Formats: sequence, structure tokens, C-alpha cells
Amino acid sequence: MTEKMTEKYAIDLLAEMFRRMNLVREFELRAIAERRGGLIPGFIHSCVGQEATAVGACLALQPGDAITSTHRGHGHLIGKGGDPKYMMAELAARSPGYCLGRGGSLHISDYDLGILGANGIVAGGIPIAVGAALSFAMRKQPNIALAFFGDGATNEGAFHEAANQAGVWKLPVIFFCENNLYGEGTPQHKQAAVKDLAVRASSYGFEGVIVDGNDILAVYDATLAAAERARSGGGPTMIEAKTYRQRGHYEGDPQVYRTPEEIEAWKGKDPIPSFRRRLVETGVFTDADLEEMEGSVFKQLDEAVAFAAAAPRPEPGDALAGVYADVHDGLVF
Amino acid sequence: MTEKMTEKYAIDLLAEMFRRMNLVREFELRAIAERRGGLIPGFIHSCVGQEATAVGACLALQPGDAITSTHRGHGHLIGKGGDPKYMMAELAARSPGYCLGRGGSLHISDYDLGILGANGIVAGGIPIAVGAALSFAMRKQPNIALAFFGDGATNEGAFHEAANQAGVWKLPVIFFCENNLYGEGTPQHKQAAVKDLAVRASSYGFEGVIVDGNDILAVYDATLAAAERARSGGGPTMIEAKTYRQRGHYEGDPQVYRTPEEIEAWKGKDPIPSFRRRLVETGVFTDADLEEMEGSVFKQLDEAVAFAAAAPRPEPGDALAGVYADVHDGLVF
Amino acid sequence: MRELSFSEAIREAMAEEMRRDPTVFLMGEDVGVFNGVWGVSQGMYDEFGGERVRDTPISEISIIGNALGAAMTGMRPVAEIMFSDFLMCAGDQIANQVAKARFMSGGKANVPLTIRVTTGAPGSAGAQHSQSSESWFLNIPGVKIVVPSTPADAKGLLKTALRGEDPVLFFEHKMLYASKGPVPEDPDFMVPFGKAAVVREGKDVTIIALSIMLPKALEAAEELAKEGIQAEVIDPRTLVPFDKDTLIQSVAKTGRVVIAHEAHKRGGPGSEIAAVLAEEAVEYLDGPILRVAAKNVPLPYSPDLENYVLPGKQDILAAVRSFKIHSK
Amino acid sequence: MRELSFSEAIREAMAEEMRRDPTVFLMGEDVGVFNGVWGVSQGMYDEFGGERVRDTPISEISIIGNALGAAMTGMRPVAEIMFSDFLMCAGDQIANQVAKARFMSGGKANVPLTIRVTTGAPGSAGAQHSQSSESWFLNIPGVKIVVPSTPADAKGLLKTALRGEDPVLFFEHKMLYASKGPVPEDPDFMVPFGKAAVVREGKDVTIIALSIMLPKALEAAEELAKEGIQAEVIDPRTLVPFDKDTLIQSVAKTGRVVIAHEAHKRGGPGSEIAAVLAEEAVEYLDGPILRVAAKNVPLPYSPDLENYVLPGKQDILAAVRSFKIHSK
Ligand SMILES: Cc1ncc(C[n+]2csc(CCOP(=O)(O)OP(=O)(O)O)c2C)c(N)n1
Ligand SMILES: Cc1ncc(C[n+]2csc(CCOP(=O)(O)OP(=O)(O)O)c2C)c(N)n1
Ligand SMILES: [Mg+2]
Ligand SMILES: [Mg+2]
Repeated sequence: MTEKMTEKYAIDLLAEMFRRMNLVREFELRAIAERRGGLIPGFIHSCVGQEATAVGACLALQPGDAITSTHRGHGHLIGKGGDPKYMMAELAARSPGYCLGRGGSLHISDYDLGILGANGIVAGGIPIAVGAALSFAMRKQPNIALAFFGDGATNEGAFHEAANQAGVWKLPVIFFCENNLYGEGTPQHKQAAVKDLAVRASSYGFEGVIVDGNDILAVYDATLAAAERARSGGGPTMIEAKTYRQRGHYEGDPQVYRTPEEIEAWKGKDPIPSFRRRLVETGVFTDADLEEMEGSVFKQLDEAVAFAAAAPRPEPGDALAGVYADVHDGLVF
Repeated sequence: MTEKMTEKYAIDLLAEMFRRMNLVREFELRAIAERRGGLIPGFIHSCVGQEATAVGACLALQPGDAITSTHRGHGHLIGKGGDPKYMMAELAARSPGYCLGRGGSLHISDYDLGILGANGIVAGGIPIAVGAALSFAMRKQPNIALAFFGDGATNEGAFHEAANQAGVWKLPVIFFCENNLYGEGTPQHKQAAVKDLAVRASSYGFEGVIVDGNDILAVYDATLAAAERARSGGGPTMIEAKTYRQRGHYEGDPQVYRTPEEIEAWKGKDPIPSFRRRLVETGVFTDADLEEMEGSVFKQLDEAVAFAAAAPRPEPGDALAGVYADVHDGLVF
Repeated sequence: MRELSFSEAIREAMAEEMRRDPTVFLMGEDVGVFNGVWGVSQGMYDEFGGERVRDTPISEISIIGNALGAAMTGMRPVAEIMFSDFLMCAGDQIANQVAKARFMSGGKANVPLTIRVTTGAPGSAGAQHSQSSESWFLNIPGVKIVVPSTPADAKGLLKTALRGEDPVLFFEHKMLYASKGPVPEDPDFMVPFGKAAVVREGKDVTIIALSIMLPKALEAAEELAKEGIQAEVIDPRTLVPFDKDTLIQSVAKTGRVVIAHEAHKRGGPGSEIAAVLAEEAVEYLDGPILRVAAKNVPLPYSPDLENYVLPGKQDILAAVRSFKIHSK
Repeated sequence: MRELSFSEAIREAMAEEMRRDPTVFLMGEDVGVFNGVWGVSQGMYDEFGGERVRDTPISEISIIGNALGAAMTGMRPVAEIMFSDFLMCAGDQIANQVAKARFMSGGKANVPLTIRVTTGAPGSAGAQHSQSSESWFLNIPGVKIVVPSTPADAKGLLKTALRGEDPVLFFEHKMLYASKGPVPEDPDFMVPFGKAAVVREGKDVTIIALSIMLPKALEAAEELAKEGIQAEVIDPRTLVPFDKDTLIQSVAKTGRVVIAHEAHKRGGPGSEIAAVLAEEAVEYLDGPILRVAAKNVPLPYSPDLENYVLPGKQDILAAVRSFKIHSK
């Protein structure tokens, strides 16, 4: 069984899956705590429970590939290689943050890593990802783009237009839907009359696949297959990953729209302990190996928080710079 | 054969189908001529070749039902009972026109007949039709709404959001797509990666059906079935009617994007002569009967043109009234 | 008079009208079970049920377009767009359909449609959840634009919107929701459109303040009074229709104008107000028409930057003091 | 100098830049095989092929969003929206994505994206195909707004847009497309943003005219000259950035201002221009700042009504004459 697992997946990859999922989870919990503690001023939409989709999908990509993210984007960032130090500094609104403290959680980005931004507009990033794919295709650059979005986002016109466009132009892009059953407080069945959102791909002439979003290997496999298809000229794929957000839509959400039982049931399907068990049971790693990784994550986050807390705040007047690249003798204001 | 035909369709209905299709065709040709002659100032998107969709769909509706129309809307208006007199007057920008000369071809409407407007915005009317259906449903009024739109319109976000909404709320609405193979100069295959646009209904949890849009009986049957479903609580249907516009996108279009052969081939499938033949061959009407109807159409249009030409123009200053219902001491300007 | 919060006042207006008229209903994202993201529709789902307090998919085009179709056919919808930043998602429906339907139809389309939106910066919400969008549709004839600043006005203006026959964009500042004030109990209490409120009288300078800037302007006026400067504070309340007469009369008295709003300065509501005064009250002016507004940069996440970009009481004070009024 | 039409000048700017820089490309509805609805891209599909002159589906959100993603990753797209009325279909992408990407990312997103749109009333096109939309995004920091009125400016300003790193909304009036004028042949001819053009000098009144109103203002000035009134005619050319200094200098000389644009008066570009002058040039004013603009009603189909609603030379003349300037 170990062999089967390590035959199919490099051991480093499995370690990275485990480490990054833990990093996402602990980043979220830490950010929530630091928000309560006052380090972080803005609101947080945590992805606790959805680590497998973010990490599994991103690890199937190449460094030069691009992603667009959502309001629930910390996992995507970490998945794609984002550094918790600069993330935490951004959330704390400090100068060394990814966006110099201007973006915050909702708008965090790292253009060097191909992360074209979290987004405060539901579905707003999807056409941007398609544009990145267009850019790669036009320059015959062997890269692809992946758009993350939620179940609710598939009801926006932006999703439709972007998916249709990508289908017509057979662009190298993956539409990755993290279906966590709710858009804010509204359950999927009140948002769409179809059970599986992956069927929507058929409107655009490409394939839609459904995966267990809490199984990181399933997510990885599906994304890798879609990425290979895209990279070899086969055009887009839509992936619908069924998952669940374990916490409120944002921190502070009273969650009147769902029952504690439902939440508990899904906690039983938490993607991290199940993957951990699997790694131990198949003998890929020992409990001690994994504990070490877990420990390193905590350490990394301690450092990130310390970095953020010690980092300088932006100077108020700095706000006036950086709206435009070309300022025409400072005239634009 | 006569019996079969008149068993299924009331003879008055068959006559009305024939008469209205002719009225649409001749209205278009007359409007084009009058535009050249200077009576009509604005541009015209004619529906020559698409009479069967407009008339077949509208005749399957009840008087209290509502439709929304498009930039290519004269057929829809006449289909739903619009009076060529007021239409021609509107196109001629005269005071007794349907919209007092303010709307023109692109915005013509008749709220008394449930015609909630042609539309200059591609897909702009679709959400409005869904709203009318919502209104009927909320008031338990036994009416339905039908949105006309083109193949190109299905690529707009407005189509997607409206169709999804209607699916979730199971509203009494029909999405009627007149697929004439082109959106302006761009063929369907450059606009969508799917052959049949009716498949898009499956994204919204309702049925999509395909009909020969040049066969008025097929259009009528499909619309009636959809209308009955909608009226009895069965929710929306999408109908894709395959048809062809025989003239340019607008009058003056050089049509560089298609061949004369293609146009000729489709003229061979013209919905009016084929229906005429069928009526004669099945013995429903004699040639003389039909000639009389054709003559009456010409007469009606002569009257419409005469009415429009003699009608007064609006007074310039009238433009300032009618933006708002409540004017708060004339303050709004 | 009993006191209500701004959000209670809005809820009361909606609920009263829904009780009174079965064609009034509310639709929007999470307005129902969730009670509205800002709690404004708290309890309404329980009272009126899901048919009349309708949770929609995340589909702004559809929300506005559906509401328009419903309005045209006899209903009186209240469509909520969660953040005014998202108005642009439905921009076409608002600008090209809702606003133009009556006119283009020769007056035959009736559009009793109220679009409620939350506006303004709640603090570190970033550039896409903080905008004050009152001027975005100012160039589009056909929509009325209402910007209340007190609970009483919120209720009375919303009632006027709900009983009127025209489309209204109704802007609710998030940071006003908790503010309290007296609100008449009369179920027919309505505040007319097109009547500015002279909230404080004064003779030295006219401060025209919108929405959240009204309380700040009043605080500034208080402080100025101590310096012997009598500021007149006016809330236009509606931008369309616009009560220019009240403003001109005030300027005729004071000769000095400061316009304060939270929207960005360039192209904000203050541009139009200043332009109207420059066109019709220039002979009364003793100095420039000053605008106090957010600086022309997207709203930053960082509180340090955001506070710098947003206008405040200090900016109003600085503007007024720049006139170097000699207190008498 | 050789003469080109306005549309030829725009085409030449695009084609030259596409020859020079492989990352420049054009996308939009019917820009390719159809040659553009107004013929602006005539022949470009033949020269550059369908990869670089891309016909899109009827999907404005996607056009702008795709162009943005392409710009962020190294391309320099020109995205065409067929009528500026349809900008609102893509309003969110423009206002919330395109305009804010650079700032929100801390300056790391590069957005060299030009959005070309046709604007203005071509005559009886109705309320949804005739609007002048220059002010619709004026309140959104992050986009530059360019409104050329001559072939040379069209070419030179478009080149500046195409070689720049910022998003630009580029407004082309349909009734200017056929107008001719001298255009320099130098392939590096560029017109800088933020420099108004003093098109005619005068000392009695400043007429600030945008787009199609510039030729009308020049005709008016000619007529006024015969009455002994020397009008200075200025074209701001870009609204963002905005060259207020040139305007203020002119007003310092003339003391009188008329602002002319085809957009509706309320909330049009003239509001902002008037507000800037009322704030910074009030001491020079000898009278009101007058705005000549479309009346605040949707544009009617009927030519009788439309002509009444749209501004023309006569309105400029009437505005200037209302100053009762005593010709010397
Ligand atoms: C255009 C737009 N409409 C509404 C919102 C408010 N909003 C933020 S997140 C959200 C729910 C999104 O649901 P989904 O796409 O399923 O993502 P999830 O939150 O479940 O991850 C909503 C409605 C928004 N940010 N943007
Ligand atoms: C939002 C919007 N985008 C673009 C246009 C320009 N336009 C008018 S009609 C048309 C083609 C529409 O194609 P289709 O929906 O297939 O209808 P058809 O003209 O074939 O009847 C286009 C692109 C428009 N009017 N509105
Ligand atoms: Mg969700
Ligand atoms: Mg078509």
C-alpha cells in the first residue's frame, strides 16, 4: 500500500500536501485569533475545512501558471506558494505585506507567484483567469490558468461569459469550483436548480468533473488531468469539488441558516485528519514525521505573526501613490 | 389530411398564422422601403425569414401573457397583436406611435398587450421577462412570460442569471431563442462551443427543446407545450428555434461574413411559402382564400403607412415630460 | 418621540408598507433567512415568509432585472444590492433598462421599484466594499437618488420611494445603521423628495453634507460656534430630484460653501452640487466652493491609509477655517 | 501634412502599435471579419489575422475581464466595447477590477489596457445607443479618461494609451469618425495626457468643449468674432488626468466660462470641470459657469425631440451671449 501511494505520488509531494494543508488550517486559526487580539483590522472569510481543494489544486500546477482567487483565498495563496509572513503582514495592514497593506485579505495577491489576486467581487476573478490563459496561449507560453470560485459564484454572469469565452477559444484554463454547499447563508438548492454544478460545463463545450473536495489526492488527480489537457491544447475543464466550510461565512456569522449537527457531520469528514490517517496507515510517514511537520507549521506561523506585529505601518500620505504607473506630472489627482 | 390539420388546429388559428406571418414580412419590407423613402429616420433590424418563430410563439400565448423582445422585434410585436398603424407611426417618430416617437424600432412596446419592450441591449429583456413571471406567480395570476432572444444573446451574463433564477423559482416563463446562426457578423461557432444552445437549459434544471424555426406549426406546438407546463406550475422551458435572417443584420449591412449561396439556400426554406403550400395541399384554404388574406395585409400596411405619414410629429418641448411619474414640483430636471 | 436606529427605521418603513400593500416585497442576497448582512431585514422573513422576503442567488443582473419586470407588471419590489460597490454588476439593468423604461415607452411603463444599497466605508473593508456610489448613476436620467442621514429621514424617504411610481436608488451608509434618532410613529409619515433639510441655521458659511458627513458637519459646526463662526448645515437628502433653491438661499445669506461627502472627490455628488451653485449662485459667493471628500484613490485596507483618504470632521473644519471668517 | 479621418487615425495608431509590439492586440464584438460596426478596424483582420484581431462573443464582462487578465500577464490589449452605453454591462470589471488592480496589489499589477468605445448620438439611435458616457467612471480612481476631438489627437492620444501602463477609457464620438484633419506621419507622434489644447485664443470668454462639441464651439467662436467677441476655445482632451492649470489661466484672462459637452448635464463631465473652477478659479469669475449639455432626459428616437435634447452651436452662442459682453 505504501508502494502504491509512493509509486503514484512523490514522497515530497505527499509531505508538501500535508504540510501545506496544515499551514492553511493553522494560518486561518491564527489569523482569527490575531484578529480578535487586534493585530488584524479587517474581516476574515476563513477556509477551514476546505484545505484539500486549495492545496490539492495548486500543487497540481506549475510555478509559471496563474490562479485567480476569491474572498476565501488564504488557502489558495498558501497552496500556490505564498509566504505566511507577507500574508500575515498584509492582514495586519503593514508595509511589508504583499500589497503594502492596501489590499488586505480580500485583495491579497502575489504577481510573482502568478496569484492574480483574491477578489471581493463574487466571480470577479474568473474572466481575469481566462484572460491570463489567453495571454499564455497567444504567446505560446506553456502555462495555464486556474480560477477558483464558489458554488454561489456560478450564478453570476461573469462565470457564464468567461466560461463560454474559454470554451470557444479552447483556452488553457481550469474552472475550479469549491462547492461548500452555501453562498453566504443561502444553500445551494436556493441558488441553483441543479444538484451538480459541474453539469454547467456542458453549456460551454468542455468537460465537467466532480471530485470529493475533502480528499486531497482526488483533487490533485483531477486538477493534474485537467492541467495536462489544458497544457496540451485540449482546452478548459470545470472541476466541481464538493466540500464544506466548517466556520461561519465570515468570522462573527451567527450561522442561523444551518444546524450544528450538519457542521459536526462535516467535521467528521475533515480533510486533514483523514489524510493524516492515510499517510500513517499506508506507512508513508510515521506519526513522528507528521508531528514534526505540524510543529514546523506552528513555528512558521509564530514567525509570521512576530514579523507582522513588528512590521512598520504604511505612512498615511503613501496612499496617494500607486494608483497609476504613469502620473503625467502628478496630474491624475 | 385537411381533417388532421384542422382537427389539431382551429381553422381561424391557421388563418391567423398565415395572415400574421405575411403581415410581419410585408411590414418589414414596407418599413425598409419607407426608411429609404425618408419616412423612417432610425435604423432597422429586419426579421425577414424569421416570421415563423415570432408568430408561432406568440399565437401559443394568451392575451394576458407577457413577452420581452429584442432589437429584431417587429415580428414579436405583430405576433402578440401589435397594430401596424401605431408601429409604423412609432418608426416614423410620430406622436401617435406606440411610444410617442420616443422609442423607435429598438424600444417599441405595448404594455396593454403585455409587450414589455423591444430592447437595444442584447439579452437585456430576459431578466425582465423573468420578473414578469415572478409577478404573475406571486399574485397567482394564471399568466406566463416569454422572453425572445437571439443565439448571440445566450452568451451574455444576463441570460445566465435570469435563466438560473427562473429555474430556482420554477417560474412560469419560456426562454425562446431564435437561433439565426449569427450574432451580427459573427457565426455561432465563434460565439459558443456548443452546437445546440438548448443544452444550456440543463444548467438551470429545466428542459431545452429544439424546433425547426421555419416551421410555424412546430414552433406553435413547442411553445404551447411549454406554456402549458409553465401555467400548470411546471416551471420554465427553453426553446431553441433554428432559423435564419434573410437580410443583413441591419439595413445597409454589407454581409461580408456569409456567402450569397448560404443566403439563397435558406431562402429555399422560407417559412411563409412552405406554410402556404401546406395549407393549400392539405385543402385547408384555397389559393384564392390565401390571396385574399395577402391582399388584406397589403391594404392594412397601406393604411398604416398613410396613418404614419399623416400623423403629427411630437412637439420638441414634449421631450421633457415623462421621464418620471412623480415630478415633485418639476424639480427633477 | 420614540427613538429608532437607522436600520430599525428602514425596516419599519418596509414592514409597514408590506403590511399595507400586498404588492410590496423584498428581494436580494441573504435578505431572508440570514436577516440581511447588516441585519436590516431582521425578523422580516419570519413575519412575511420566503415569498415576500426572497433570498436570491448571487446574481445582481437578475435581481434588478427581475424586480424591473415585476414592477412593470403590477408589483412594487424592493431590490437590495448588498454593497453599492456591486451596483456596477447590474449597471446595465439600472442605467439602460430601469431608468429608461418609462420614457422610452412613451410613459406607459410604470416602474415603482426601490433599489436599496449599503454604501460607505465600514472600516478596513477594502476598495470593493467601501465605496460611496451616490454619483455613479447621476448622469443617467430616470432614476431618483436618495441619500438619507437620519433615522427619521431614512424612514420617511423610504416610504416616499415605496409609495411612488418611479425607480429610486436608496443609499444607506453602513456606519449610520446603529445611529439613533426620533422617528414619528404615524404610519403615513413621509419625507418628500426634493426638499433639503436645513439642519442647523447659521449666517457665516453653508456646509452641505450628505449621509455620514451630516453628523460630522454638525460636530464641526458645534466647534465652529465656539470660535464664533455660525455655520448653516444643510442635508440635500435627495440628489435627484435636487432642491437647489434651499441651497441657493443659504448661499445668498452666507456667501461661503463647503460641500462634504464620503465619495471620492472627482466626479462625486459634490461636483454636481458645486456646478449648480457655480451656475446659479455665483453672485453670492465670497470665495471658492470647497469640496471635502475622499481623496481620489481606491479605498485602502490599512486603517492608517484609509483614515487619511476618507474625509472627516477635521477636513470640514479646515475648509471652513480657510475662509478666514472674522467672527463677529 | 496629409489628412486622415478620425477613424483612419485611430486605425493607424492601432496598426502601427501592433506592427511595433507583438503584445498589442484588439478584441471585441465584430472587430474582425465585420471590420468593426463603424468600420474603424477595416482591413486589420486581413493584416493581422484572427489571433490578434479577435472577434468575441457578445459578452462585455468577458471582454473586459479577459483583457484585464491578459494585461496583467504581459499583453497590451485593446478591448473594444461597441457602444459606450454597453460599458455598464461590464461595469463591475471596469470599476472594481481594472481600475483598482494596481493600487490594491500594492503597485504590483501592471494594467496596460485600453478600452475603446464609441460614444455620442449618431441620430435617432434611441436611448440605449446614443449616450455620452465620459463621466460614468469619473468617480472611480484608477482609470484614465480620454476624449479626443480631432484626428491628430485621436491618433496621438491613443498612442500614449497604448504605450502606457495604465487602463484607459478612450471615447470616440461616432459623428467624428468621418471628420478629417492633418495627422503627423511620425510613428512616434504622441499627444501627452493631461495637457489641454488651446484651440483658439481669445480674451472675452473661455469655451471648454469636449469631443463633438469642439467643432461646434469653433463654429460658434467664428460667429462670435463677427460680433466682436473673442472666445478662447479649449479642449481638455483628457478628463483623467486633468489639466486644470490651462483652464484656470484662461479663466484668469477671460473671467467667463462656458462648458460644452454632449453628455447629459447632470453629473456630466462639465460638473467636475465646473466644480474644479469654482474651487480654484472663483476669484477670476465675472459671472456664472455655464454648462451647455444634453437635457436631463433619455435620448429620444424622434429627431424633433432628439435635436431639442442635444446641445448645439446655438446653445453655445446663447450661453455666451447671456454674458452680455460689450464688444470692444
Ligand atoms: C458581486 C458580489 N455579490 C455579492 C457579494 C457578497 N458575498 C460575498 S461572499 C458571498 C457568498 C459567495 O458564495 P460562494 O461563491 O459559494 O463562495 P463561498 O463564500 O461559499 O466560499 C457573497 C454573496 C460579493 N462579494 N460580490
Ligand atoms: C449588450 C450589447 N452588446 C452588443 C450589442 C450590439 N449588437 C446588437 S444586435 C447584436 C447581435 C445579436 O445577436 P443575436 O442575439 O444572435 O440576435 P440577432 O441579431 O441574430 O437576431 C449585437 C452584437 C448590443 N446591442 N448590446
Ligand atoms: Mg459556497
Ligand atoms: Mg442571431
